[in-house]
Amino acid sequence: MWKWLHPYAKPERAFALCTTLLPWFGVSALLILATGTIWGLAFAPADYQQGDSFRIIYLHVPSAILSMGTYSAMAIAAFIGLVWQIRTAHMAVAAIAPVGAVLTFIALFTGAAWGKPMWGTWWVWDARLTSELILLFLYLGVIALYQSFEDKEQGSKASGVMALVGVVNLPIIHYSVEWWNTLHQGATITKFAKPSIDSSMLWPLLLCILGLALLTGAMCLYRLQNELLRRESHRPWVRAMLLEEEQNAV
Amino acid sequence: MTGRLAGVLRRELALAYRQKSELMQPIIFFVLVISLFPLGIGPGPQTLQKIGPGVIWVAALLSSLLGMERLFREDFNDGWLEQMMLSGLPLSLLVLAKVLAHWLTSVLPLLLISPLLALFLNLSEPMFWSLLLGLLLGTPLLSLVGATGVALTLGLQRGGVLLSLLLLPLFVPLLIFATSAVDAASMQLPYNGQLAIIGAMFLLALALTPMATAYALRISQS
Amino acid sequence: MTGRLAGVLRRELALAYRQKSELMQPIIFFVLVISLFPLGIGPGPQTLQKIGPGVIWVAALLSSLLGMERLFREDFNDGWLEQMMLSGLPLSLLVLAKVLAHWLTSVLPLLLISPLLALFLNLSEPMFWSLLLGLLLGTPLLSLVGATGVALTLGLQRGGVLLSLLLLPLFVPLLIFATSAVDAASMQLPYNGQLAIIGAMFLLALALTPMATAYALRISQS
Amino acid sequence: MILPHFSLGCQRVGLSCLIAHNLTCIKRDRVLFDSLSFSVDKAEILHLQGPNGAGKTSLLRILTGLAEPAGGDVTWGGESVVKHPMAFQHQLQYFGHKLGVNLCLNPLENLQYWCQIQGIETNENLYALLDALGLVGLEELACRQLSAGQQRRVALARLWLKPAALWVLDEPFTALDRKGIMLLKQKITSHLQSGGSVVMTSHQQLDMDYPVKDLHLEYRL
Amino acid sequence: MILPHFSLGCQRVGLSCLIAHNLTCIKRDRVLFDSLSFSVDKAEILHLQGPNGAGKTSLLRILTGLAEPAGGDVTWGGESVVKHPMAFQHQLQYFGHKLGVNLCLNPLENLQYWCQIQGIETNENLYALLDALGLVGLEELACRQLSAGQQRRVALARLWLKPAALWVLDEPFTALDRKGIMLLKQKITSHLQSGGSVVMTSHQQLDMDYPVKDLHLEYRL
Ligand code: HEM
Ligand SMILES: Nc1ncnc2c1ncn2[C@@H]1O[C@H](COP(=O)(O)OP(=O)(O)OP(=O)(O)O)[C@@H](O)[C@H]1O
Ligand SMILES: Nc1ncnc2c1ncn2[C@@H]1O[C@H](COP(=O)(O)OP(=O)(O)OP(=O)(O)O)[C@@H](O)[C@H]1O
Ligand SMILES: [Mg+2]
Ligand SMILES: [Mg+2]
Repeated sequence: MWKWLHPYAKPERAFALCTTLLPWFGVSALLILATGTIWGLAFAPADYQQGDSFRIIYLHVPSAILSMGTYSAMAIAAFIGLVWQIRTAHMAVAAIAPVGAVLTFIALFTGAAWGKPMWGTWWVWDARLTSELILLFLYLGVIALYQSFEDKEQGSKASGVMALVGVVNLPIIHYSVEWWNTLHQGATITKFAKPSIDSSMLWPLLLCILGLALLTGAMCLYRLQNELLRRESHRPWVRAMLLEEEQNAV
Repeated sequence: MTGRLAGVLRRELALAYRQKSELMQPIIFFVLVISLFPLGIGPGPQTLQKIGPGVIWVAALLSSLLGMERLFREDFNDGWLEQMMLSGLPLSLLVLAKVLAHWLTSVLPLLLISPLLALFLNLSEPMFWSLLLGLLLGTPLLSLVGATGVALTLGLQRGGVLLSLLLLPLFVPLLIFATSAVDAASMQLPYNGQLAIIGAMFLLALALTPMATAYALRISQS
Repeated sequence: MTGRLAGVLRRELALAYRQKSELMQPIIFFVLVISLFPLGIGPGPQTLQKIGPGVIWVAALLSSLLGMERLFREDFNDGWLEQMMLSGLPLSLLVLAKVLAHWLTSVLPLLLISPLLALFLNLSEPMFWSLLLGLLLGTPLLSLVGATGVALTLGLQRGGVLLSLLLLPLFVPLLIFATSAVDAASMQLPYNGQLAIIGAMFLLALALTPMATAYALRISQS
Repeated sequence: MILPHFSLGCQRVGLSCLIAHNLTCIKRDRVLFDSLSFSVDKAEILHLQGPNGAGKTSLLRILTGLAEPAGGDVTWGGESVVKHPMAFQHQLQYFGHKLGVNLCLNPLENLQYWCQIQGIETNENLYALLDALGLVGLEELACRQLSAGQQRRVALARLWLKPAALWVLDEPFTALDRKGIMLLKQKITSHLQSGGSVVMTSHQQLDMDYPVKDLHLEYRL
Repeated sequence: MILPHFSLGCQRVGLSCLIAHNLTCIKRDRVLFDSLSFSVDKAEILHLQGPNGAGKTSLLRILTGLAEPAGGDVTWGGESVVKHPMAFQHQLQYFGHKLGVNLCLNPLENLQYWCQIQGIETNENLYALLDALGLVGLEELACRQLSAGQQRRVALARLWLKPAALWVLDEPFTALDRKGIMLLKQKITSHLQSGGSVVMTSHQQLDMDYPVKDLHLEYRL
């Protein structure tokens, strides 16, 4: 497998890979997301307790789950970058972090908006909520560290280390509902045994999760491309490519 | 090799002794923060007891931030760090020695005055013991993780706020478990579980952060 | 002359904010410090309101201390201090400009976002106002006195310990009056008295500390 | 110590004449020098020499008023530099062991802020100056990222910016390459020719086409 | 850049031979040097020259393994200095722009702790060494209170303490008086004569009675 992956560590190959993958990710993300949201918002039955306000679940849960998933992806990229000294992986860290921060922010925001009708308050300092907030700060820390360095090479290595160290927070977020008695819902769909959610609500939710995952992937790929171009701007392959584009335009 | 590492330790201790004034700062902050709350909340022993452990922990977290910057900054500026990196010793071991020195000189004093503070905050005896044990296991973790953060921001000079942005989120899990241990103790429940988790985090940090710190230090040199 | 002093100020501001992203940092910092307390103490909104002013004070104290070291240390090490002392401007005015810059960069951002924090911590409106006024008068005092301390530690090896010990009794009354003002406000009582005392301390410091700091800086040079 | 046989007073105690009178410097029970008297007149250069630790830097700092002598005093235009520092400092340019260059700021900012607190107008000429000093293209790089010699060039640029009558330079040639040294020597010569005075130290021989007064300090135990 | 025409390999890739192979250094899109190859054999001295900012310090840091080159590699005795740092570092003595002397500690302590982490036995000879370096009576003064040259002497004392085969010296003569420079030159010569190698930079001419290899770096924009 490593033999097969290794060529993609080269920036120009990585760029080419991004270019091929991007449309697939983008199109399928849009399709699946559209299906999921329309199904969820328009056709799924209203909750017997919560009425229609539960429909925010189709935004909240995917973004919350993906905020963590994205962090894991970022940490994995950081790990690869540190251990195998792959520059592209370092760049991936810098590319992924802002996407993850936005997802986390959406999760927080939708959660707060949902909390108002459900718990009667926007915010409580309970473990799940706080740890999700901390996740946002971890993302912000990674971004701030990266931006503080003038030397981006140095900056992306440093932020990679930071991303790895922050991984401890992930299990805390996930298990917070079990370790402390909180207001927040316990595991509903991420239980392996039998999801405690009706399948008519579950399917659109799963679609939304998948769709948002693909969309996240697409955004990360897009940002990675930009990062590659910016960081490699003095390398011949970028120059050649830009030249080619110019000629095409003419 | 241990002899050589002991050299690092001795040097740090000698330096700390020279720069007493700078060491005082975290301690004063610690005392100030802790005395602030009884003043702010009023002397109700019930509330004080409730918030006491949390306050001590938060104060310990924050005051450890104060001295943290100094961990590598001076060595970086005067070139001692370069000499350490070329000493033929594994850098992560050197980092460990420095962290140990930092803990001994700027955290241990906090622990030493904590009985006094516990008294101040009306902590019951089991609460105090659980607090102290938590601090004993948890503060080295702070120093270890803090060292990584400092090393990461070393190339920047504008440590201060950025450093606390990086570190505070990392300290949160520790805070959660440590205070929940004291909570358990206050209800006469066993708190081995929480301590075990803190211990596990400490061991994990002990195994991993010296390497991360060493790596970050290398980055700062290029 | 004001133009030249403004130069000092501008330089400090430029140094503090090399990048736009740094403007966000105090906010994040404050939110982090504040979220530590509910985590450590437990989320009861009642307690939160009670400890709220204390929390905000702790955050302000911490952030003013975090930058304090750098107030003169960096300038001393890189020789900028010498250049300032030979600039043909009165040193105590230069000191004032530096302290002002320090206050503007590390304390003011916290004050600006404090309405948000008051919301977070469930403070009532009168409490918020008394807190804000207390901070407005009290934090410059911290910066002024802190500057003297830092200047003393530049030259004297031992001066610092002494000063830290002096600072403690100075800060404690400040905190007592400030929190008691908030207390009074929470009970709808007038709190001019406490504010007046803080204000008097501030004026005294304003009159005396710049000279003391300038003197300490001169000592550090010889 | 070889006491130089200058006439103690200048021709006339003019507006720009530095006189050191019976200076003594004691550091920790060690007398570095005592009853040292000399004067530096308009268009004169004094080259302070002596082994490491002889007290050259200490003497220069006393001359600028940064440090106080254990005995004796320093006057500029007849007035004590300690008691009337403002007028003196307007005429003074001090370049010490420490550069006074902030490593986080770029060369341009460093010079701009320095000019601002000195009350000097700066316009577009800063770019031209930095270019002349061989810092083309580095104007907006943080000084931390400059080489040792480049950092010193940034600090030396101040000599071009402030029209001061007295220059006090402590080993100004350190870390400069040959071209840099030449440039600086030319600047010093032209400063002298236009009536300025210079007091400087350097461990190297000061081959200048200008008469140089020497003052040797000995290392006393 | 004037590429020196050394034979790329040493006579035999001996235990003490430093080889730089195709080194490239890029700082912020600026190529300081590329495909630079040279070798320094036993008893050889390489004098790196070039204007301020040419990349001398950057090159030296790459040679010691402190910084990583953008391309190429450095080997010592046939092994990469980055991949096998321990053996190399035991043979290395680096003296850079930063002294590695703590200003709060005194000379004696500074050297003692340095020796301890290098694993060198120190006995009473430290006093004698400091005396030889002209620091008599200053052994127990905080380094902050030493003069510029004296501080550098403290750092240079390390050359006398560690028996290393390769010396990498970045402008070691800075701030030294003439006696100090002579002392250091003698030490370098005797190090070379006993089979050591030296890579050094200096803006001054290196008048030594020992054959010196020169390497010129140019300043590239
Ligand atoms: C600001 C407030 C909130 C935050 C920060 C938040 C955060 C999160 C996070 C991080 C997850 C993912 C957990 C995981 O995958 O392990 C999650 C899942 C979930 N949240 Fe929230 N949440 C908030 C408010 C709410 C509210 C008000 C409700 C509804 C009562 C809610 C219902 C859910 C549900 C049903 C899940 C899926 C649980 C699972 O299957 O694991 N959340 N939330
Ligand atoms: N605070 C102090 N306490 C004790 N001794 C001091 C102090 N400051 C300086 N000295 C001593 O004074 C002497 C003179 O120092 P100074 O820096 O003036 O020397 P210098 O002639 O400039 O030497 P160099 O050529 O190395 O720059 C030194 O021997 C130093 O040890
Ligand atoms: N982090 C960095 N970012 C951008 N440029 C850098 C960085 N570090 C160094 N440089 C540039 O690299 C060049 C080489 O620096 P270096 O310190 O190696 O020069 P040097 O030959 O040692 O000069 P000197 O004789 O002044 O000591 C300088 O022009 C400097 O501006
Ligand atoms: Mg000197
Ligand atoms: Mg150099």
